[in-house]
Amino acid sequence: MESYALLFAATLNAGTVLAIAALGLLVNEKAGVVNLGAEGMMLCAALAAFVTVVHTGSDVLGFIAGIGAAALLAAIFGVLVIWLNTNQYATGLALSLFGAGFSAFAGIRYVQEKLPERPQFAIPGLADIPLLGPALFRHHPMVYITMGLAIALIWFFYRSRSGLVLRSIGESPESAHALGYPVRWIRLGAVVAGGALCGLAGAFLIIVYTPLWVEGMVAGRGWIALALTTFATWRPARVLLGAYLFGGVTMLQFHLQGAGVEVPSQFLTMLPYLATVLVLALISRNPAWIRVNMPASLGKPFHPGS
Amino acid sequence: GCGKKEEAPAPAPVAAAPASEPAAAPKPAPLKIAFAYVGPVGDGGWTFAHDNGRKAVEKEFGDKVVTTFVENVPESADAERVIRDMAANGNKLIFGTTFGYMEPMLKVAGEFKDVKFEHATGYKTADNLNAYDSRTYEGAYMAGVVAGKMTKTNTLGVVGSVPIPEVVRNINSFTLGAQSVNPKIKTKVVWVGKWFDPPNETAAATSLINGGADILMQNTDSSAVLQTAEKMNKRAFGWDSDMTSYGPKAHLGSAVINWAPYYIKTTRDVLEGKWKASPDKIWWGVKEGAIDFVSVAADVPEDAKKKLDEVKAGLKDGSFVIWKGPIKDNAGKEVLAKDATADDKFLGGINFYVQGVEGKVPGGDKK
Amino acid sequence: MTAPPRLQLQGITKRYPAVVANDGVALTVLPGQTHAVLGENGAGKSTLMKIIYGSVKPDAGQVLWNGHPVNVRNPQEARALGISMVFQHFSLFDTLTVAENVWLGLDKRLKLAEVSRRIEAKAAEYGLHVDPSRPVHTLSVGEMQRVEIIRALLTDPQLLILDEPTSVLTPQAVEKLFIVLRQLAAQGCSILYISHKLHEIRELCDACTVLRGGKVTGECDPRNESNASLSRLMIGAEPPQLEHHDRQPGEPVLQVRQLSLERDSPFGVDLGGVSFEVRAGEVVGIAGVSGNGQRELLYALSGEDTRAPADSVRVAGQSAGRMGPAQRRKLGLHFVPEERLGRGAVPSLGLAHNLMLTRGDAVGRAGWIDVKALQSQASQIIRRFNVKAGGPAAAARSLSGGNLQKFIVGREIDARPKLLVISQPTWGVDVGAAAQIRGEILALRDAGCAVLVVSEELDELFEVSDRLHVIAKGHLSPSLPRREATVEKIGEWMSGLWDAPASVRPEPFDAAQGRLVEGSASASTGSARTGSGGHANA
Amino acid sequence: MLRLEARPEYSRVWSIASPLLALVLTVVIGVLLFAALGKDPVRGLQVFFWEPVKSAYAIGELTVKATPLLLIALGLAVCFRSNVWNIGAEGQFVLGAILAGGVALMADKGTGRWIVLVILLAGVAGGMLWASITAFLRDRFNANEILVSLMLVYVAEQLLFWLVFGPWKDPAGYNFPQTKNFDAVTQIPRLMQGSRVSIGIVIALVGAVLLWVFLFRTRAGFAQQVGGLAPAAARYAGFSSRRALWTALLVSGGCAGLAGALEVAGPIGQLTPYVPAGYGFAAIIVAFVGRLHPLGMVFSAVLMSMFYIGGELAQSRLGLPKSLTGVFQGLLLFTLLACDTLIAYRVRFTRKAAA
Ligand SMILES: Nc1ncnc2c1ncn2[C@@H]1O[C@H](COP(=O)(O)OP(=O)(O)OP(=O)(O)O)[C@@H](O)[C@H]1O
Ligand SMILES: Nc1ncnc2c1ncn2[C@@H]1O[C@H](COP(=O)(O)OP(=O)(O)OP(=O)(O)O)[C@@H](O)[C@H]1O
Ligand SMILES: [Mg+2]
Ligand SMILES: [Mg+2]
Repeated sequence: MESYALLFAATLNAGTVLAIAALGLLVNEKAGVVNLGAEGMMLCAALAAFVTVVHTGSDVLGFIAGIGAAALLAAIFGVLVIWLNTNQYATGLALSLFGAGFSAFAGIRYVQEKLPERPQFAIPGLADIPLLGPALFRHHPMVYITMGLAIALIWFFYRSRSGLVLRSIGESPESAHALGYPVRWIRLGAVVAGGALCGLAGAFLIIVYTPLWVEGMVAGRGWIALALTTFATWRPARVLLGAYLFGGVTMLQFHLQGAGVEVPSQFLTMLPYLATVLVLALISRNPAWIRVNMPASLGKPFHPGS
Repeated sequence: GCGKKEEAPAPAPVAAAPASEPAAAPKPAPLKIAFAYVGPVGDGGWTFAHDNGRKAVEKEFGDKVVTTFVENVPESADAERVIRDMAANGNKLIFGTTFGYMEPMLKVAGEFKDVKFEHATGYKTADNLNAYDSRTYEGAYMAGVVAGKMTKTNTLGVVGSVPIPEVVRNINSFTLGAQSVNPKIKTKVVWVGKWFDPPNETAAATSLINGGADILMQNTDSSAVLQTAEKMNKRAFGWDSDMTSYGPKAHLGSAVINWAPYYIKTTRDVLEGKWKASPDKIWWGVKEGAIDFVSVAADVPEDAKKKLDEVKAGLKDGSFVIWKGPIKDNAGKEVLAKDATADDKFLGGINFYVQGVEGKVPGGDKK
Repeated sequence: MTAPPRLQLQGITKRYPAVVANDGVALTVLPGQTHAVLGENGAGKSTLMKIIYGSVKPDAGQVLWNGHPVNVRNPQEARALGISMVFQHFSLFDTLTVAENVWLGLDKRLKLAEVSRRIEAKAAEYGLHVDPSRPVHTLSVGEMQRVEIIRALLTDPQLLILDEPTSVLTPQAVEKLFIVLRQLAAQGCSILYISHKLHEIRELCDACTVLRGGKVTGECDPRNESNASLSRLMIGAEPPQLEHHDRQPGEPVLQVRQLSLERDSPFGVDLGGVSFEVRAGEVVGIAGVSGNGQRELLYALSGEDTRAPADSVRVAGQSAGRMGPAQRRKLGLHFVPEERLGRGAVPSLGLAHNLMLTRGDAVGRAGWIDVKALQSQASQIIRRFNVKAGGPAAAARSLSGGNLQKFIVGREIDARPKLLVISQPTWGVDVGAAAQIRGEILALRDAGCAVLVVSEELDELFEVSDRLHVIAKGHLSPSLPRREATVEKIGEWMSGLWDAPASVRPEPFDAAQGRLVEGSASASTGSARTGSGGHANA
Repeated sequence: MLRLEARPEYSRVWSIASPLLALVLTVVIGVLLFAALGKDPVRGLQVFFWEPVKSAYAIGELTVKATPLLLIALGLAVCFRSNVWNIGAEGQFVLGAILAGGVALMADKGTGRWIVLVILLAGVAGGMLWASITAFLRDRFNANEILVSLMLVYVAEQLLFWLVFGPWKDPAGYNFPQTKNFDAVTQIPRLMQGSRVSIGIVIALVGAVLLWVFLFRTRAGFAQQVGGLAPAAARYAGFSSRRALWTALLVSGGCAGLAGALEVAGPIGQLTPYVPAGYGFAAIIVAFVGRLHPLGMVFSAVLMSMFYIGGELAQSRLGLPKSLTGVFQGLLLFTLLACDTLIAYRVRFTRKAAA
């Protein structure tokens, strides 16, 4: 029983990285921009966060550095796709290649570095409840902040006027432009915000989850976060749920191995990826469903006649 | 952070040494030695340990040698080019430090008869190609002794990288070591499929702890498992190098490899013209000073420390043998009869779990 | 006159790389005036309006607002001054509700609920009923336009700009719109009105400025002009009169029987039992407000939708329901879609390559392309149909809408079809080019081809068709000879009222307010927005 | 102020000049980087641009590296031109290698040279098989091909691992994760003695020519691309989008699979866990830098190989880290995309617009 509570806790932890990044990508996709560079941004952010914590000892500064690094990359991406109208897919790929290469290059010196002692977290009182305590109340604050973020985004997208403007731009940038909204600047803002959240995810990964820098340490999580927005049909609550689900599948495969299940480990390792493909296929099946939820201008360039 | 790259041991300018000295006495040109590494020198594990060996060679022989290395050489078709380039550039002694370079080195060795090739962890050899390795399982056994004494749940966990015989052997030896002091030991194993994948190593370690393991060992190239144990208030070991500082509270001791003795001996042999081909793998352990177990935690009880010292001494003088029958695999089949000792061939092909280890080796022997 | 003019433009100039869109334009609009701006395609009308509304910045010139010089930097500022605009292409958001759409056009910090209340109040004031909570994609085109107008009115404008507002409306809806506009003008609101429909301008406006090539070429009071004289002002000539020879139709070439199709997109319309036929040597027109099933019908005819039973569409005597476009083309069916750029032509490819979409003449055995033959074929079409283009290699997107339309129509006519299906032949095309295209359609008919024209412009249908059908909510009316068709009758039919009074469709009349409700079937805004050919940059 | 102004027509000059400008910019940034790292920039450039071509052997190695890149990129160009975003060529490469390896393992002393042909065909089949999963899911379930193809890369790798750790493990190999060495008869014929260059490069170059003909001289090629340029126009013309989807994925899968076969039966000579070496991803850059044109891709494949080999040499000659390669490759793609803007737009310097 205890072990399931812990599995659940581990799931929350593993899912949080994905959730933060996917919620970020959701913000820029709602504005109509696909950023395939998530993986690269997360890598650079993780490195920046790591370096900062190593030198300053402050986790907070580390988070800020991670956010800043990814936001900067996202801004470059944004300028390219929004003002120079470069292909969003190709530019995103370039970003992910560059981010992987650059972080590996710049991070060499830090491969054997370690972070100062990691603090433990527990919500006083609640953490000691049997089963529920270890499952729910002994997490890094960021785990709870992420849940709050999802709720905040629901409010933002569906209750606030700024969120409405953002969605309208993803729906029809031409119309929004005609109404006088600075479409390109808002898109840039969304892209940078999305990048910042990817950066936060990268920083969380290295500050909380695996306090170690090695090249390529994000290991495909950026791509999975991208998949999550699609299979959550661009709904924040579903993104959160999907992230935990995916985190759960990842943890489950180790759990099964540890429990001595006699399936070749390679097949268990495939599991999360196969699960993604499967869910993706099932979700995408209904084009009407996708159409109603998907930002209509997703991935398409917008060039206002000036 | 790019400006600080100087620290990476840049090879001395190749031409500088001989040319700058106006040949007063006819001094022999330095021996050029090249290392091909599979990972980055800063991995803090496998490649880091090899690079320490390289530095020891430089220190020992000074300007009589020039060493260079290429890191991150993929174990693919690229390895052949890199190694050939090394040979073509006048290196007379070339170390390849991962199993995957075996075939490429074999090919290149055939083309450069005057160059000596040294290949770590493989099994194929040639007239100018030796295979060498370290008995890492001796370190694993010693870690097991400590683990067996320290565990409260009698459940140990191992995060495995890639299920090759070496790693399986280490898992078994770790378990045997633990069982030598605590017969109730069970070992759980989780594979991450890579040598170097800290986030997944973390996940694997977490799931082992969640599954009840209170002491972890890893046969991967990073310190992620130790750090996870530290975070979750469990105990673990360092591997390949002394990892005390990665998890001061969790750390129980480190099973370390020291390649320096072998690298220095080989270099000396080449310098003195005494290098010989060896048809069998050259396999160094505690006895030769290649393997050690260090930085034992203060709270490890005295009897365990004593036992550790006995094992070490026994391995040194050959009076103690780890793989000695009777040993059964975890299906109950006797693999080593009573009092039989395993030879290197047996050890090189281990592909089963001993009794006490749960599960089945991925791609293991069919029953 | 004591009050200063509401709006005065002086020397407005706007240059684009290829053209001077506005060249020293002067324009004066008085309070309460309904002022028309007239001109052929590309004359610079929309550009001028966008300059007034602040969404395009002029290179030179001055704007005086109620006598004071102003610098309108963006639409928000324009709305703050009291200028509102309804665009040529709707600026609505399909998946958002009416209230949200309106909210986006208001600058004040209102709550959404308050916006809904105000929408209902405004709607009642002008008789423009819409439900604020409905998503826009479920509205008919007429309703969408109401949303646009309400959005504009909620800013309490002193100047309302309408760019081609009627091209998508039924005649009755146009009448309703005019009532609203007159009411506004009576309250002192100035209106700038753009349309290619001359009779509308004469009916509604009390002043008119004519643009040609970006310059003002004339001003007049349209109430004192005729269609012909306005046309002369605009293009320097009267459009040639179409000659209609009577001709006995031949064998049926297209037979559609009980064609029923479910919508394939959530914003589409179901087709219900559509039956009609087109004979050799006749032009059949299909009228209707966009979004009533035209799109679905045309897809089923062109072969882009092959879900229909094979027998429900017969071309030249063969069951073609399951055939793709290429197979149908082999039977002699050629099709001109309403979207020129992106469907009728690939924007980034040259005209010559665009030939290969529907023509295989330059394709040799084994699919080998004869580049030379392709070029010369394109040159021929360009010459024959008077297309203004840089040559056969000019990219399709570099042509103006009208010229591209001529090229595409030319491409299909040049193939000597047995059956030509043509959708919105002159949508947004100016008077001269429109006359040429209509002339070609009649010539084709006279040569014995069967022609089906789907259009929203009744004038056009009356001009070219021998018989007419009306499509509403996915159902097709009986056929009506042109001589018996009147605007009133067709307009009524457009609401689905062609059956006996005890119709199965009870809702068309909203008794409470005594006005028409357009076909409630959801209209595809997609087609409404890209409908006019889609601008190069859309 | 800088302002972009749309050109009425795409600039032909810039479509050729833009890649060159991008290369120059990358080199300039490279020089700055070398200088910042305290390395002699001239030496740095030499290592990247001269050493890889200074001898026949070096050119041979460059060719060995460029062959799979070019082959995969050719296939990807068909995809990208059709607006099908296959970024899982790596997985298709692996499957090609697996099937080819499976055939090669069956060869023994008595086998004839014909086995090479079967190996290559098996590679093509493997790549197609893997790509067809993506095609099927996209076709039937509308599943996003970017994500599906990418996820399948990880699955393909695990499949390979399972085979070499399990059923296909060399029985005499001390349980190491690799198959036995393929019999000599399976070796892809080499072009000349003393170099590793095989007929693979000939196949790739012929492929480039065929691709050019297909894209620019056949109606099928035209139809294939219209779907990418204007999907509605393709539908209108009656060019089947499903056919274009399948063609694109099968062609690119086949090319990647062929590259996998050439690689395992060529320079590697056995199946190991290290067969996936990232060619599938690098080829994406090759395709874009070569702007999806067969000739352009020949150049960019060579350029990309220079970066790879230069990266290795920079380590042994200059003590620079290998990840420099990734930095340069990413930079090149970035600058190229930015420079491509000049094809469609003109840059104007304007004073702040008069009020
Ligand atoms: N945003 C733009 N950028 C560049 N060129 C443009 C743009 N908009 C229009 N053009 C050019 O303007 C010319 C004529 O376009 P114009 O707007 O007159 O066509 P149109 O008849 O209004 O078309 P439609 O009514 O179908 O929208 C074409 O050469 C077109 O390429
Ligand atoms: N953004 C733009 N970039 C380049 N040229 C443009 C742009 N917008 C308009 N033009 C050009 O300016 C000219 C005037 O266009 P405008 O849209 O004002 O014409 P219009 O009179 O509204 O035509 P229509 O009757 O077709 O609506 C056209 O020739 C068009 O090519
Ligand atoms: Mg206009
Ligand atoms: Mg127009």
